[in-house]
Parts: sequence; structure tokens; C-alpha cells
Amino acid sequence: MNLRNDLPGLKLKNPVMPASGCFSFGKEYASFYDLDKLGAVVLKAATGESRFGNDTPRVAETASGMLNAIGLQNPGVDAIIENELPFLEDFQTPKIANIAGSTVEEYEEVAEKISPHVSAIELNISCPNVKEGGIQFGTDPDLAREVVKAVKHKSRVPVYVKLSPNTSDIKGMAVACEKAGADGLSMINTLTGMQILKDKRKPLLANKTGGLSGPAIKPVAIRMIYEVYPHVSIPIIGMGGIESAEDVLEFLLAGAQAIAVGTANFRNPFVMPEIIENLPHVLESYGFSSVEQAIGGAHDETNASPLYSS
Amino acid sequence: MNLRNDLPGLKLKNPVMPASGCFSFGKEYASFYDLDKLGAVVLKAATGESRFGNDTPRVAETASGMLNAIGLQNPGVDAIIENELPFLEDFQTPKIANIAGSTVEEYEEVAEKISPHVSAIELNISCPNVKEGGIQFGTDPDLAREVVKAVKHKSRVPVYVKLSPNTSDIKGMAVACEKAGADGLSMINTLTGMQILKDKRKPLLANKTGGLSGPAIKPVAIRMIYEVYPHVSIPIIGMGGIESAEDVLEFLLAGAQAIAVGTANFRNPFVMPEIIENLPHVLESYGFSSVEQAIGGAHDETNASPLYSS
Amino acid sequence: MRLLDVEVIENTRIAASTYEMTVDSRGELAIQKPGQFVHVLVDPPHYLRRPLSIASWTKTTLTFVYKTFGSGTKTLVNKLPGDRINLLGPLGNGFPMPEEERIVLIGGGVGVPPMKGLAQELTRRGKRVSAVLGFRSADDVFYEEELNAYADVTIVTEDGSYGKPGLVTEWVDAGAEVFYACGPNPMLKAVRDAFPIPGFISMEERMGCAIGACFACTMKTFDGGYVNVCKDGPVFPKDKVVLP
Amino acid sequence: MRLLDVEVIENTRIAASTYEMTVDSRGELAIQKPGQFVHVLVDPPHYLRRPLSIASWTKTTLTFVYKTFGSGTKTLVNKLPGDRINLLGPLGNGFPMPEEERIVLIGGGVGVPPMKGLAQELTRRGKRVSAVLGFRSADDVFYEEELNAYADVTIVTEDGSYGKPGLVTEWVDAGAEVFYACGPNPMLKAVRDAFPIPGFISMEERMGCAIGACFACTMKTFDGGYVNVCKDGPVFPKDKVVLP
Ligand SMILES: Cc1cc2nc3c(=O)[nH]c(=O)nc-3n(C[C@H](O)[C@H](O)[C@H](O)COP(=O)(O)OP(=O)(O)OC[C@H]3O[C@@H](n4cnc5c(N)ncnc54)[C@H](O)[C@@H]3O)c2cc1C
Ligand SMILES: Cc1cc2nc3c(=O)[nH]c(=O)nc-3n(C[C@H](O)[C@H](O)[C@H](O)COP(=O)(O)OP(=O)(O)OC[C@H]3O[C@@H](n4cnc5c(N)ncnc54)[C@H](O)[C@@H]3O)c2cc1C
Ligand SMILES: Cc1cc2nc3c(=O)[nH]c(=O)nc-3n(C[C@H](O)[C@H](O)[C@H](O)COP(=O)(O)O)c2cc1C
Ligand SMILES: Cc1cc2nc3c(=O)[nH]c(=O)nc-3n(C[C@H](O)[C@H](O)[C@H](O)COP(=O)(O)O)c2cc1C
Ligand code: FES
Ligand code: FES
Repeated sequence: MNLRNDLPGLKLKNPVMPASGCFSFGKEYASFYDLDKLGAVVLKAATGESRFGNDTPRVAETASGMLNAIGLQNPGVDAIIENELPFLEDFQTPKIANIAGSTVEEYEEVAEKISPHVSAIELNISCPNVKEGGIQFGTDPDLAREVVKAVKHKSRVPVYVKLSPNTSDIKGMAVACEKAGADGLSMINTLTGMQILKDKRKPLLANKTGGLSGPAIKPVAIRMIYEVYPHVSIPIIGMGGIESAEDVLEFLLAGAQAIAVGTANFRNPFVMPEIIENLPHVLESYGFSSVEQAIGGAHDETNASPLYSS
Repeated sequence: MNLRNDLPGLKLKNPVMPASGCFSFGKEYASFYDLDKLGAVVLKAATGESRFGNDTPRVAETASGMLNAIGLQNPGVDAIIENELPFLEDFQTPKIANIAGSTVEEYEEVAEKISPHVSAIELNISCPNVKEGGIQFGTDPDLAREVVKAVKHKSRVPVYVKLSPNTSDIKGMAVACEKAGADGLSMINTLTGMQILKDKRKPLLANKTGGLSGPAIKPVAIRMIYEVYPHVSIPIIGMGGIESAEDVLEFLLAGAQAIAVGTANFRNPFVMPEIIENLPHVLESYGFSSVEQAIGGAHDETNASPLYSS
Repeated sequence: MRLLDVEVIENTRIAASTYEMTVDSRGELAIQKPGQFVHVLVDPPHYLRRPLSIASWTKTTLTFVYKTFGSGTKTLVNKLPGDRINLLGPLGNGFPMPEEERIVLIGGGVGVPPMKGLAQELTRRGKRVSAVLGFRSADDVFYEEELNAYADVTIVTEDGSYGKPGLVTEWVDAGAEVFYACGPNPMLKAVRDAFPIPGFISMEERMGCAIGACFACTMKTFDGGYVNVCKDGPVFPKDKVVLP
Repeated sequence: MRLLDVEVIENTRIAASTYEMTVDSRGELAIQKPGQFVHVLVDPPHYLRRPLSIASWTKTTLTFVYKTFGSGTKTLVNKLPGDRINLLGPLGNGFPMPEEERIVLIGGGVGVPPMKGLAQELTRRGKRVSAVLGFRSADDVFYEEELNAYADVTIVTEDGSYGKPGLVTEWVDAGAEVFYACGPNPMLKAVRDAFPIPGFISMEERMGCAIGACFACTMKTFDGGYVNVCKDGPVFPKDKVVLP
């Protein structure tokens, strides 16, 4: 069974990678299994300076999911390059750096510094733009276009834009990012949610709101990928509630070319190697002889991409 | 324990009502309990002409939730007035008509015809505007403002606007609707989602996409109500995954003044009377002596509404 | 119609991924007719109930058969005697009793269970009953003996690995005056087209409420109207509903 | 650190909504120190695991105590001997062993369980151990006898309904040279402020991964850095972490 799949900058031996922020910089999960089993490794978000992030509580549990408000805690791009990346040099699997910022300039700085050390960049645009009164880059097509253009200009490697689902027009955002030069898309980031403590009469998370992830959001992720797929010619890395090889196939059929697993790692630290092991059997049982064959399979021939018709 | 609470046009003996579309026109649940136990009855969406709705399958199950694509099936406003409303005349509890349309004119027609027969109108703006190329009234503040103004003009009773969560700016939508004359808000409608059948290689729902409801979306509903509450002075009817009296309290604390229960009725047809029975005990156990006391309780004094400070 | 927490009396595998469960209905379920169904709660994170036909019943017990197509019904498999499950029912109209004397029952796969209760009732009324039960393969066959007690049974398997080979329609009693069919839509279509005699079909559709309130299970009728399978059905005269 | 499906040996109520569960670790959990914890899977729709301190262990068994604050731990209550649960562990650093001879253990509520394993180990090493265990009320008290076997135990209840009244800090052995504390943050703060002697505190924070990968449980340290409670802790020298 052929699980291989080539995306811009990424020769994937299989389509399974961790979702940014759920895997830190790899060390912890390396004590459970060989990271080279993974299609790629996606790093925690990097910013220009070190950030402590939000106060705790930073996570809450919800029905079939969770809320998180970590607040992009990270040691800053320089420290990441110096202290975190060396550990990953022993592994052959491609590395993807997730980058974040509060200004276009910060995104540019991080992209310029980290891109020489990784195979691709995942541009997290679900961040408030401080210069624009805090509206998220990811919810305004013009801001998105601007930051994508800028980062493309500075990056030495392909740039995947990670889209926020908190929008009424995911297709418009996707097309805007492709026009601005994105080499690929990552979908979806978390839905903004909240949980309230009835005894304390206040939001549970110190940050009040947090990002909803896990199986609860899978139907939204599938819908958005299915909606975007026919309108872009760049590949989509799909994520949102994936727990099993069956879930992976559902994402491939919707139009994802590779997938990421986030929250499920917290339930089962071995979930990714297990998915990779089961995937050939699952693909076969549904009549597929390769990952590539399944991509976009749920679309009518009419609006299917070359990938599928081929 | 005082569960009473007055909203424009609605003298509620308790804050619990069914969510539109999950209760048809009341007959079926009347065989389980006396509808007068409910704070109000909310009717299935009414349109100008009768609609058959979408082909089946119309529902799919998701983790802690479900997808539905009923397609606003209803016999049309005239038939509803003639054949469905008479049954409800025997009940004293307020009736709320949920109205939908594909054009502003259709909304106006339905509002004008049905408003004399009900205590309030719930304006479902999560419908595609055929004249505007199918973009939803509920995702464009200008279209929303237009339809709210028009319906307010035709309606003899207060108008509650039911907001779609498929937006990046729920606050903007809410404020736009209040400015346009809305007497209240209903939040939230369903998130658009999809499920794909791996064996059939196509979306499960005949309509492809459907609305995600149930506990899975509760964190999104709480967040949106909490976000909107400080910025409007009209009441909010909260909904999205409510299953228990504890959930009701969480919605009240977020800023809802009344709540609706939808999907949970399908798991337990007695869920609403059970919630109403438990609510006094739950409010008391968390130190409240009335529903009103709890409304907005999770907000800092600073941005709390008069309702809460009082 | 009642919402009941009932105790499991028996829960046993009777064919490939097919189980028969009997619960203690404490005489609180007033089942009127064979062909009615119950809406069964399964474990979280599954949210919706599962509609399952009543296969047979006594004053104090209820028996249904479930096949584990997906993950929800799988959560029923590890229920042991003494465990409790929650069900809503009886729901739906059930099979009408015929004037005719010579009846053929046609069941396919998970459409077979309601045929047991129906055969029982028809025999009680002194009708002459034959039954054709179709399955994919030998491993899937169940209820042969159970039905034999009330009807002249023919088992048909698609792959011919047990009983007669081929399709149920090929083995139906030619002299039958009325048919009762339950099974996958393609089978129901074939049956309807094959036999000019009067007939009743029991339909499957995905459900939400199962009481007629959510319009999840709505089907178009030939007269231009619609029906809700859960409340107006699941049993309809053969020419009533437009099969998808 | 292992991910294991383990069999429940015992699961019994030991105080108000407080239960003690012993599982068969098949000798596959290499527990190094008292104060480590396990991350326990609970039933759906709950999604996250529950961090629970290891109260005591043998080569082949592991015992923890859980209080049902919310709905997730409640799903553990109906696990019977023979049922399986899934746990990840052992996690965290655990309590360091002291040079000092005269030790006081201070536990509050669900901070009491790890004190059992700690007392056991300290006694094994011939230390002189006293323990002050604080609870809300008489109904909440547990592990008095268990600790008595290894330490000179004082029970304190807030409402004075059992043992000594008031706060744990009021009843600590004045001659102790080092303290080990586990309990709610307000108690930890009080202990830290009350006693100038060296001490170690075990902290609670909401967790995602529990292995240091998600940064859910991060706390600021007085030296301007940060620690992850799950991996760098849960035990810290008393002056290391800024308590919220
Ligand atoms: C009136 C009626 C009577 C039925 N009687 C029986 C019976 O006696 N024995 C039996 O094994 N099956 C019967 N079925 C089919 C049975 O309801 C489904 O096989 C079952 O719901 C599938 O659940 P799952 O957890 O196995 O699959 P999942 O894929 O986990 O189900 C997901 C969702 O889809 C729904 N669904 C999936 N397939 C069907 C289907 N074919 N019909 C209706 N809903 C479906 C489920 O109810 C659930 O809401 C009946 C269906 C209806 C409508
Ligand atoms: C290192 C460590 C050791 C612990 N040891 C014990 C012990 O031995 N016995 C015991 O009864 N409790 C212990 N706790 C607290 C225990 O983890 C929580 O009481 C439990 O997770 C609550 O789950 P629930 O389902 O009852 O509540 P829910 O409200 O359903 O929990 C919802 C979510 O919040 C988390 N959560 C809620 N309260 C806490 C808390 N106080 N600490 C951490 N997470 C929380 C849950 O893990 C879950 O993710 C420990 C906590 C930590 C961090
Ligand atoms: C604890 C946590 C931290 C996350 N941090 C980041 C991040 O730093 N950058 C980012 O782009 N996405 C981040 N995400 C979002 C995930 O990468 C992923 O898009 C989302 O969780 C949906 O996938 P899942 O349901 O499999 O978790 C985070 C998610 C979680 C749960
Ligand atoms: C089967 C079904 C039908 C619905 N029909 C309507 C409708 O006609 N009009 C409307 O405004 N909302 C409709 N909704 C949305 C609900 O009113 C409610 O806003 C949503 O389901 C969230 O609440 P819940 O999680 O409690 O179901 C429908 C929901 C479901 C599940
Ligand atoms: S299932 Fe709700 S109307 Fe039939
Ligand atoms: S819980 Fe994930 S880092 Fe501590």
C-alpha cells in the first residue's frame, strides 16, 4: 500500500503529522516512539521574542473536545533554533515550523530566521494584529493577503497558511491566501469557545475564551475542507478531531492531501503510529490502493481536482 | 424560587422553551407532557409557500452532536395558521413563530400574516438570499439590517433575531440587528458541518452540508453569548447543546435571559419538564434566589448590564 | 408510548455481528402490533438513539435484534443481564392485519426480525403463512427455526452459501394473496415490481426524534404529499411512498 | 512511563464521594517515587484524562484515591473488579528523599493520598514522621489508620466535626526539620508562609497531555522562568513556583 505523497517542500512517507502546539518540539513523544515513523513533525508556534503565554487554567474539557488558551508560549525563534531544533536533526522526517506574530514585521522576522532550518512553514494567522486593533489576520482577507505576501517574500521554503474556522467565508479566505502566494493550506485551527464555572461565576479559562478542538469540531473541519478543495489548486493539510485511520480517510475524501492529529495525542500518546499502522488496511478495505487515490474522492467528478481524476 | 422573567412580548413563567425545528408545532410532545409547563413554545420555521425540504438522509450523528439538513420543510404560513395554530390555542404559554424566507419580501409576507397569532417572532436569518446570489442574510450585516428593518415594520409583535454562529464577528451582527430594531436575539443557530460516507465516497446528507447541534457546540454558544451580552441592551435567548439545569445556569451566567432546548429532546422527550423541575434546586445550590439574579453573572461588574447590577 | 429504563434479560450473538436482546418491559410497554419499533439509547459519545424493530414480545418482555453496522450499536454488545438500557416506544404504526388467507412474508437482513412477531400474530389468526428470508451469506442467517414455528420458511443467500441461491423475489409463494416486506430499499423495490398482489412494506430511514417532531425521516408519497416514516410508518401500502 | 490497560482489583468508597481504586499493574509500571501520578482515561463524552496521585503501590498493584468533583471521575465509580481502565504513568518527579530526620507531612483533601506512599517510604528509611491531614468535615476524612501505621497522625477538620478544629498549619510538629505538603493552593500558601523550615509542595493544575508537550500546566517560577507541573513537578521546593 502506497502511503507516499509529495507536497510542496514535503516528501511525506505517510500523510500523518502532529498538529502544531500538541507536540511541543517533539522531545516528549520521542520517548514513546521513533519520530521518523511520522510523515512530518510540526513544531509549536514560534514568535519573535519569548512569550510566557496566558495564566492558568489554560485548558478545559468539553463534550468530545477541549478548550485551550495556551497563549503561544514559546522561547522565541532564536532560542528555538538554538535549543530545540538540534534535537530534531537526528530525524530524517520533514520539519514544519509553525510561526505566529502580532505584526507583519514579526511574522517576517520569524520566517526569515527559521525557514533555513525547516522543510516548510505553517503560517498561523489566527493571531490578533495589534496594529489593526487586534482583529485577527485570519478573519480579514486583506490582512491575510498582506501577511502571506510578506512571509512568502522572506521564507526560503514553501508556506502553508493555517486557516481559522471562525469565519463566514472560508472559501474566500482560502482563495485570497492562494492568490497571495500560499503553497498550501492547513485547515482547521480551533473554533473560539468558552466554558463558565457555575460556582465561581466566571469563565474557567484565565484567558476567558479558548480554542475548541477534538472530535466535536470534526464535522466543521470536513465541511470547510470539502468547501475549499474545488476552488484551490494548492494542497490542503486537514485537521480537526482526527482519532483514527477511518477519520484520516474521511479527511482525504473531503480533499485533504495530508492530515494532522492534535488533541487525540493527549488521550493516547501512541495514536499517530497506530493510525499509520492501520491506514493501509483501512484504505484497502474501502477499495483504495494508495493515499493519493482517496484525495478528494467525495467530490463529484465534475468538480474534482486532477489529483482525483488521475 | 422565582423562575419568572419578562422579555419583550413574553411573560415567561420559566426560562425554558424548545428550539425551533426540534418541536414541530407542539402536538407530538403534548402527548408526553402538558405544554403549559414550558416557558414558551417555539414553532418550526414558516415560509411563504409550503416547502418539502431536502431529500433524505437529513440527519447524521456526530461526536456529542448531530447534523441536520431538513431544509425548512413546512406547509407554508397560511396552512400553519389554519391547521397548526388552533391546536396551540388551548395552551396559555406564549407562542413564538420562527420565520424564514429566500427574499426580504417573503420574510415580510410571513411576518405580516403570522404575527397577529403569536406573542413574538423569531427571525431565522440563516437562510440564503436568492436575490443576492444565495449569501446568507445571517452572515452579512447589511442584509441582516435590511431584513430586520423590513420585518419589524410588518410585525405586530416583538421580533427576536436568530443569529448564525458561522461568522467571524458575532458582536457586529448582534449590534447591527439591535440598531435595525430587533427586540431580542436568539443565539445560536447551527454551525455548518459535513460528514462523509467512506464506503459511498460522498457526503452522508443528501444536502451535503448540515447544521451541527448538540453538546459539541455548547462552548461556541456560551462564548458568543458572553461576547455579545455587554454590547447589547436587548435580551438574549440562549441555545446550543443544553441538556440539563446546570447547562441552563451556565447560559444564564453568560448573559442569556431565557434558553431553548433542541437536540436534547431527541435523546429524552421529557428533558424540558425535567430541566424546569431541577432548575430551582440548581439555582439554589449555586446561591441564586431567582433566574434574573443569575443573568450575566459571569461578567465583571464593569461590563455587566443593568440587569445584572440590579 | 413510554420512555423506560429496562433491565437486560438476555443479549446473545445469533449470527455474524448480529445480536438478540431481550429486556424486562415490566408490562409497561403497550405494544399494539408487530412491525412497531423502539428507539434505543446507546452509550456516549453517540448522541442519537437507534431505531430497532420489535421482533417479538410477551406481557413482560420485549425482544429485538440488532446488527452492529456502526459504533453505536456496538456499545450494546457488552450489556450484560442485569444492566439497564433506556428505550422509547412502542413507536410507529406496525403491520395491518389482512383479510386475505394466504400470506407471504419477505425479509432481508435486518428486515427479518419484525417478521417473527408478524408470523406469530398471523398464525394466531389462522392464516396460511410462508416466509422468504434473504441474507448475504450463510454466516448472516438467523431466525430460521424461530420463523419455522409459524411459517413455511425459505432461506435465500446472495452467494448461495446456504439455502436457496439468489434473490428473495425468486422464491416467493406464487399463490400468495398479499405480501409483507421489510429490508433494504433495493429489495423493497424489486418486491414491489415483481408482485402485482397487494402488499405492505416497512421502511428504514435515519431518524432524530422518532415521534414525528423533527422531520428527519420524511419521504415523498406518490400522491404528492409526504409521510414521516417514524410516525406515519414504518409500514406503508406498497404504492404509497416514493422509494429513494 | 507506560500506557496500560489494567484490570480493576478493588474500587471502594472510603469517604464522602471519595473512592479508593486498586488495579493490577502486572509489574509493568516502574514507579520510582511517592508523589508521582497516573493520567487516567474516563468514559466518553469526557475527552481528557484525569491526573490522579499514586497513593501506594506494590510490584504488581497500584492504588489511587479519587474524589468525584465532576462527571468524569464519576464514570470510574461503577467500574467493578475485572473491568479494565486505561492509564498513563508513572508521571512526574515525585518527592525527593530528605537528609533530615524529623519530617512533617501536610495533606489537605485529595492532597492526602500521596502522603501514604511517602510516609511508607520515609518510615522504611527510618525517619521520624508526623502527619497533619486536613479535611472539610468528618464525612470527608480518610486514610487515618493507613497513615497511622507509618506516622504520628493528626486529623484536622475545618468545621471541627472530627479530630482537631481549624487549619492544618495550627497543628504541625514544631520540631520538624522539613515539610512535605500537598493540597489546595490556599493551604500550600499558608504552609509556606507559616514554616521557615525547608519544604516541598506538590501542586495541582489542569492538564492536557501530562507529559510536558502541551503547556497546559505551566506555572511561573520566582526566578522568572517557568515549569510544567506535569513533567517538572508536581513536586517543587517550596520557594520555586509562584502559586496562583
Ligand atoms: C424503523 C426501523 C427499524 C429498524 N429495525 C432494525 C432491526 O430490527 N435490527 C437492526 O439491526 N437494524 C434495524 N434498523 C436499522 C438500525 O436503526 C441501524 O442499523 C442502526 O441505527 C445503525 O446504528 P449503528 O450505531 O450501528 O451505526 P452508526 O453508523 O453508528 O449510526 C449512525 C447514525 O445513523 C443512523 N443509521 C445508520 N444506519 C441506519 C439505518 N439503516 N436506518 C436508520 N438509521 C440508521 C443511526 O441510527 C445513527 O443515528 C431499523 C431502522 C429503522 C428506521
Ligand atoms: C498531579 C495531580 C494529582 C492529583 N491527585 C489527585 C488524587 O490523588 N485524588 C483526587 O481525587 N484528585 C487528584 N487530583 C485532582 C484531580 O485531577 C481532579 O479532581 C479531577 O481531574 C477532576 O475530574 P472530574 O471529572 O471529577 O471533574 P470535571 O469537572 O469533570 O473535570 C473537568 C476537567 O478539569 C480537570 N480538573 C478539574 N479539577 C481539577 C483539579 N483540581 N486538578 C487538575 N485537573 C482538574 C479534569 O482533569 C478534566 O480535564 C490531582 C491533580 C493533579 C494535577
Ligand atoms: C493545546 C493546544 C495547543 C495548540 N497550539 C497551536 C499553535 O501553537 N499553533 C497553531 O497553529 N495551532 C495550535 N493548536 C491548534 C491545533 O494545531 C489544531 O489545529 C486543532 O487543535 C484541531 O485539531 P485537533 O482537533 O486534532 O486538536 C493547538 C491546539 C491545542 C489543543
Ligand atoms: C432537526 C433540527 C431542525 C432545526 N430547524 C430549525 C428551524 O427550522 N429554524 C431555526 O431557526 N433553527 C432550527 N434548528 C436549530 C435549533 O433551533 C437550535 O438553534 C440549534 O439546534 C442549537 O440548539 P441545540 O444544540 O439544543 O439543538 C434546528 C435544529 C435541529 C437539530
Ligand atoms: S425522526 Fe423525527 S420526524 Fe421522524
Ligand atoms: S499537561 Fe501538557 S504540558 Fe503539562
